[in-house]
Amino acid sequence: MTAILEVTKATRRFGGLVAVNDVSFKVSSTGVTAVIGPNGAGKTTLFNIISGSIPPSEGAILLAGEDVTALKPEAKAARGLVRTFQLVKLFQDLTATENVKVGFHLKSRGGLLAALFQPAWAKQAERDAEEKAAALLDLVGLSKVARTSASVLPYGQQRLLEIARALAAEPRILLLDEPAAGLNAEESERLAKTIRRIAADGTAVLLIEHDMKLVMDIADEVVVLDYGRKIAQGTPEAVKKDPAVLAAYLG
Amino acid sequence: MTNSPSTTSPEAPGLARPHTRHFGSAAVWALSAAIIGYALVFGGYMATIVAFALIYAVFVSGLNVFMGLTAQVSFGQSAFAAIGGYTSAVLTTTYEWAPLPGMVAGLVFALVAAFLIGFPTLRLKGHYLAMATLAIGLITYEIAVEWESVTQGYLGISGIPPLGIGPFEAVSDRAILSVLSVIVVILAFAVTRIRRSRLGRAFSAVAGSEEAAGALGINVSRYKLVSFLIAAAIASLSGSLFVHVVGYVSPEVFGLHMVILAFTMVYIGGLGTVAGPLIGALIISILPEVFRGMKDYQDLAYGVTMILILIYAPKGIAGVAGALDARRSA
Amino acid sequence: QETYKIGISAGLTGYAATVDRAWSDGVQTAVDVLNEKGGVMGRKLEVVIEDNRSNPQEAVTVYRKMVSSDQVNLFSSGCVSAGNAAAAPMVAKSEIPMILCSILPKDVEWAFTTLPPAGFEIEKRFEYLRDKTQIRKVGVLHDPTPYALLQKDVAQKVAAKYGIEVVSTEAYKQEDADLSVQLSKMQSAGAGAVMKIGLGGTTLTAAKNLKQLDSPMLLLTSLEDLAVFKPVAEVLGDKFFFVASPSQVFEAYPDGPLKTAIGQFLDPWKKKFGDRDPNWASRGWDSVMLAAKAIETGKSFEGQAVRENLEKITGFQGTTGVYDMSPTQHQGISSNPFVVAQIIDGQVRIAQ
Amino acid sequence: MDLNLVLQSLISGISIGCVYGLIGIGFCVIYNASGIVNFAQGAFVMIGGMATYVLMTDYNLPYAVAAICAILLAGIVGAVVERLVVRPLWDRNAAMFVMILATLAAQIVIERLAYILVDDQPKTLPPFTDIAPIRLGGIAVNYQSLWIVGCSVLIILALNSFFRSTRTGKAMRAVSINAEAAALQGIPVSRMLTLAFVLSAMLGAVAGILLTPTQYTAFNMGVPFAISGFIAAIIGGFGKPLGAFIGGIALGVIQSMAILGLGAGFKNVAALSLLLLFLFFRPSGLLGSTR
Amino acid sequence: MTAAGTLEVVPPVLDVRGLTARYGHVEALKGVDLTAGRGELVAVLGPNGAGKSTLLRAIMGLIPNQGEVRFLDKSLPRRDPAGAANKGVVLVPEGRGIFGPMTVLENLELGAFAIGRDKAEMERRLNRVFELFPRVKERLKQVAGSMSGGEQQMVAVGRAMMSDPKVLLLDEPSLGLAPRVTGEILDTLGALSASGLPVVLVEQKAPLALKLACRAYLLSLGRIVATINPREVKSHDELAQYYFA
Ligand SMILES: Nc1ncnc2c1ncn2[C@@H]1O[C@H](COP(=O)(O)OP(=O)(O)OP(=O)(O)O)[C@@H](O)[C@H]1O
Ligand SMILES: Nc1ncnc2c1ncn2[C@@H]1O[C@H](COP(=O)(O)OP(=O)(O)OP(=O)(O)O)[C@@H](O)[C@H]1O
Ligand SMILES: [Mg+2]
Ligand SMILES: [Mg+2]
Repeated sequence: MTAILEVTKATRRFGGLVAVNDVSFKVSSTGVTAVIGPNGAGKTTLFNIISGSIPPSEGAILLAGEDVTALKPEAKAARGLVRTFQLVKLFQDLTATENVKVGFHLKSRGGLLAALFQPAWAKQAERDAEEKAAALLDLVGLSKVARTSASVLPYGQQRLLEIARALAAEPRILLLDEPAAGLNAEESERLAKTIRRIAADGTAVLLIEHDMKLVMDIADEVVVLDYGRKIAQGTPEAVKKDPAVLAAYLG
Repeated sequence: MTNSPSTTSPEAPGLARPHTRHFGSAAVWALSAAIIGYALVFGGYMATIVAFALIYAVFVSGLNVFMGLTAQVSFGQSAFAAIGGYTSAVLTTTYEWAPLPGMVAGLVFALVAAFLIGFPTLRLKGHYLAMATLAIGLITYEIAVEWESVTQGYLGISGIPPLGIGPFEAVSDRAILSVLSVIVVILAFAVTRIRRSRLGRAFSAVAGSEEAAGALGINVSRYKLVSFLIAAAIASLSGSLFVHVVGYVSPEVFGLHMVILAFTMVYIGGLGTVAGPLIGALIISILPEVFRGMKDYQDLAYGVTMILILIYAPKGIAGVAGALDARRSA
Repeated sequence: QETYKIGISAGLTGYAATVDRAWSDGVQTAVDVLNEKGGVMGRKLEVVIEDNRSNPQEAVTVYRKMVSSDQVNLFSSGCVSAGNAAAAPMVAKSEIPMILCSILPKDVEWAFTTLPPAGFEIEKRFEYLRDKTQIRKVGVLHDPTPYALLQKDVAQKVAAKYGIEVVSTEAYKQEDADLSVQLSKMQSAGAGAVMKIGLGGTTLTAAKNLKQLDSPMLLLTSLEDLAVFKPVAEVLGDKFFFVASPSQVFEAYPDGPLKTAIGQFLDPWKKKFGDRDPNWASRGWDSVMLAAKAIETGKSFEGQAVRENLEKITGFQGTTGVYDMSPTQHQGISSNPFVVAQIIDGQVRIAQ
Repeated sequence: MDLNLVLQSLISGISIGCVYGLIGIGFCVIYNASGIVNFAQGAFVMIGGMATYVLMTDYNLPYAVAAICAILLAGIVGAVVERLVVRPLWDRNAAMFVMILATLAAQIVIERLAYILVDDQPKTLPPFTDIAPIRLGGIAVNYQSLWIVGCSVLIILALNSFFRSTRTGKAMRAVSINAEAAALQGIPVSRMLTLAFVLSAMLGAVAGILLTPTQYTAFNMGVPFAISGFIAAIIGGFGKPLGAFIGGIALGVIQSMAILGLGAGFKNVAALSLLLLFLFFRPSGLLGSTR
Repeated sequence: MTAAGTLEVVPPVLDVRGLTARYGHVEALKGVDLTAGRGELVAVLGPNGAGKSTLLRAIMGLIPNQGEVRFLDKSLPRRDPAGAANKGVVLVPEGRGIFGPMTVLENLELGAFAIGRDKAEMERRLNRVFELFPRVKERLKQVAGSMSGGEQQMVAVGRAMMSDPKVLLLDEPSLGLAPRVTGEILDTLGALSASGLPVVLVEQKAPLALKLACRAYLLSLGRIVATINPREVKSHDELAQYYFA
């Protein structure tokens, strides 16, 4: 397996609390990797470290072999690592389509002059963005609300929109923090399909999820955290039977 | 700002629906045009008021880019207006430059200053950003007062030549109003284009959530700076326009008064809308004249009216018009 | 017949409010008196007042309003120097004479001022210190207004003539809440008296601060409304002196043409405003009388004619002194009418 | 430089700084209860001094009684501002800056009313303790400053324990953080808002009464004080009463040292530049949390 | 509870009649009827955007609405969330509504705002929450906003329990909770309702909710499209039928 992302000995302390404790693992450049664990196990903190929102106390993050530990989120995004948030962070005043178009930022060009004089290439890029945004919204099933302002979308659709927006950045690895939270069974099944398709299209996916059905369905590899430590890693089947995991999480 | 109750408000003024009819917005533009037209035809002191209003509209357009599109606060834009205004004034009087190169020089100074100031300042958020920019505005004011050898302090600089290129000079009311109107329209056009561009979306992203913007690869501090520079450049332009139109400059022109007035205009007009700065500037400039006859009660009436407008049109006049359009199309 | 309109751009609000309100009331009083006598050359006068908020931009607006909407014939404007300067070119273009209470705008031959030269208030105070006290070192405390800056420069220049040394020059701003550091500095430089130049409540702050510092320094302030001085006197008692214009110490002033001129003004003024301070108002009165004189000499209401005849006025006895104008001299007062006064037991006295 | 002069200036700086701090605290109270920055705060300061003066001179009330009445009056005005200006906007979910602008407009209205009802002449009050200042070697310490410092310390202690440990205080903080969630806990949001305005208006009035004897009051003195108070509150880390107080003293001392070292012209430039530098290094104020 | 197959009638504590709410010009709730009586746990199910959250918000009076909400046979005022809360109608909102900058303990104390200064009662209620969520007890001094997502959800539910509600409304309380904790919370809710407290539960995890509920309302496009007796629902597919009917 070639690793797109490698986390080595990541540790993060908050005061006396060690939220992430000496965690190491690799994420394959294809397929879906899931991080699971009880509440407060350190999953989101781990995501924050990987994406650059907070620096680790110790340890390193390698992205495609390059040490990116100290880089800011935007720099990591530019290298192909894009995330979503546990509590959705949409651009409330923009429509669904416009939210997705923001996602194309890295893949397009143009500053003040392009905005003011709108040369042909800029207009063309704008049309392309429009088309691609429509396609992405279609992928996550939000075509109907394309022109609705994000702030009035119900919670579940907001989550989907956030995924579509992240995809627009054409990431090499996509980090999803509890994408199925707030979705009902139907919807999360549809989400599972979408994620599989994303993975099949060649984007590595790293996701946090409490919905075990979803995890079992789509994950190729599962990392289990508890009290900040990695207590298990393996295929879903293996992890499901791991006594430590059963004790700590699945109960 | 953090705990703003508005973060839960659903409607985005005007932004959300590109494919709707714009009766409300058209009405706003028509009203503005009517006011300017009246001043053009009848002249008189209405021309002076509308001229000032248009200069303010220029200033507020800049503020609107920074505050409306990018959702940052600056109480210090008067600093850049002052830099533009004083550069124009000093270069055209003491050094006898022509107005246009003076203006360009002012613009360059303002941009350099905005760059140096913006770099450290824009890291701040919320009230701290408001405070820091307020400090910048006040410091600039104090410098204008104290640096007498250049600015002549409160005495001010007079005898500044009118706007002009070569033999053409904007001296008459009509010429001045026409030049200013053209500038305001160009700016409105530019803001429309920016808003619908990649740049404008980056601004909106910064406005919506800096964290999410960063996660999508948008360099938040860079775009804040770009927005700040655009606003500073426009502010500087408005400062230069002021001194050439009036022929005089003194520190009070660029005091806290200017900032408060501009804030009022941008909110009464409609934050983040294209027509907002113009209609806001016109209304806030004309309002005191409506109450002029009330003498001692003028300010009282003005204050009360402002409170009423804010209460009944909290998203500003252009904002309300935009919302009406949205409702009609639904 | 149409009235002759006198426009006033006054800072009815803002920092110049006290002065400009009094000035406007003085103008109005003069106009009322003249109208009672049938006006000037049979033509009634009318006053148009607009508030410029002590702000130059606002001043331009109201000047413009009075020029184009009210079609004012002459301006008799208050003490907001910046506002007058900003509007002067436009007013001159409309060929309307201006008689002001502020520093003259640069290069404007249409403007005249009732303001005495900056040195007068300074010289009186130096004179007093030299003649009546042992104090030979003073501190100068001034605000940043143009007229205060002029006075400060004069003080530094002429002090030696009076055998006095300015040991410390400090600035303040109108909205300052505390002047005690400036005052401490002066005291520690050895000053025996503070010469304060500038208007407004800060005089009261300075007095309070002196008392809080338990300072032995005298306070000598520039010309100002008596209403401000009364509480100051309550704080500092006989350590407080001020420059007074003749109208403020009318009773104590020696008889002569000046006293007569003031009397003509004070009668109607007192009838209307009682004990209110007459100082700035008397200058407003002068401005109207100067205009009337110019009109009558030239027998013309034309702007150009009035302007030319204003330039010809000499030996005109006003309430603040004698005005001698000329084409090169638009600041007419040439002899120093001021006295140094005190308030003892609530009564204004010429200082002994 | 003369050591006495430095000490004397330091004392001046501290006592005027306490006043800034006290006004800054007023900002904090409303902010802590609603997230609003109330720019009418200066008007309450003016009302404090002005109403005391009017009640003393025109109605011959004793000093203390007049002062208490003035504080109550300010409280009433605070409630009126909240009801008529802030509440309608609050109910309409207006943006923060719209409310700030509305409080500015309220400031204009109150200022003009004071002008119409009283006049524009500066007025002053006698010191609380009208005896010669204490002399410590070459420097003088006046009693009014002691009053100011003493009252400020008391108010801060009281406020801190109010917001930390009382039920109402905590409820107010909750309202400012998330008004909707606060309502869901049964906290009467609108009463908390009114209370906050009344409280901070009264604090403003106290500041006005304490400071007027050291200088003067006039209908338009509110705005400069409000600005200084706002700066103090920011230095302190917005919403922290103790921080605002320390911030006020810092501002006062910096200003007086600037006058001493650089001259009065640079007083504000120095103070504001230092403020900027400070913000660059501590972007959320003295007592604010650094993240 | 009696035999399956009949929708048992218990005198309602909360009785919602013809509740209608709109956002601007969009009608999000169109005349909804719902009741919850002593000892009943009723579930509200429905796809995204059905109006579930809107329903709970309208009951509390957080948004403008028409219709009637009767509580213990009296009408609740239509725009007074704090009043409703003080009467004992308590909502755990979507998105939790934690007071982020305040400590966990302060958050809990504010939940019991109505009891005033009664220290002993406060202790008692705190202990009950600690039993439910031991994790919360460990973190009393932590700033609530820095807690993990699931921990915050625990604080939110705990805070609601602090007020000793007479009717408890929950908007997706299991959101973001680990499966074990979800199970625990839902068990707790079951126990609470069994002890007499009426509970209205909005939940996406329909099977879990149906296990506990005595009645389930199916909401779609702002209307109740079906009222289900959980014991009659045999399979997941059957439920899906209701969903997309
Ligand atoms: N800024 C912070 N200060 C103090 N403690 C923190 C901070 N951020 C997180 N923690 C603590 O670190 C631990 C790990 O939190 P994290 O958000 O990573 O959990 P999680 O695994 O994502 O849990 P969940 O599934 O509930 O979202 C938690 O106990 C949390 O309270
Ligand atoms: N503030 C708002 N302004 C306008 N429309 C809104 C607003 N909030 C919700 N809506 C609309 O009302 C409808 C119902 O939304 P609601 O949030 O009640 O759904 P829900 O059933 O709770 O969905 P979810 O399961 O995703 O939470 C949706 O169509 C939504 O778009
Ligand atoms: Mg998490
Ligand atoms: Mg919902």
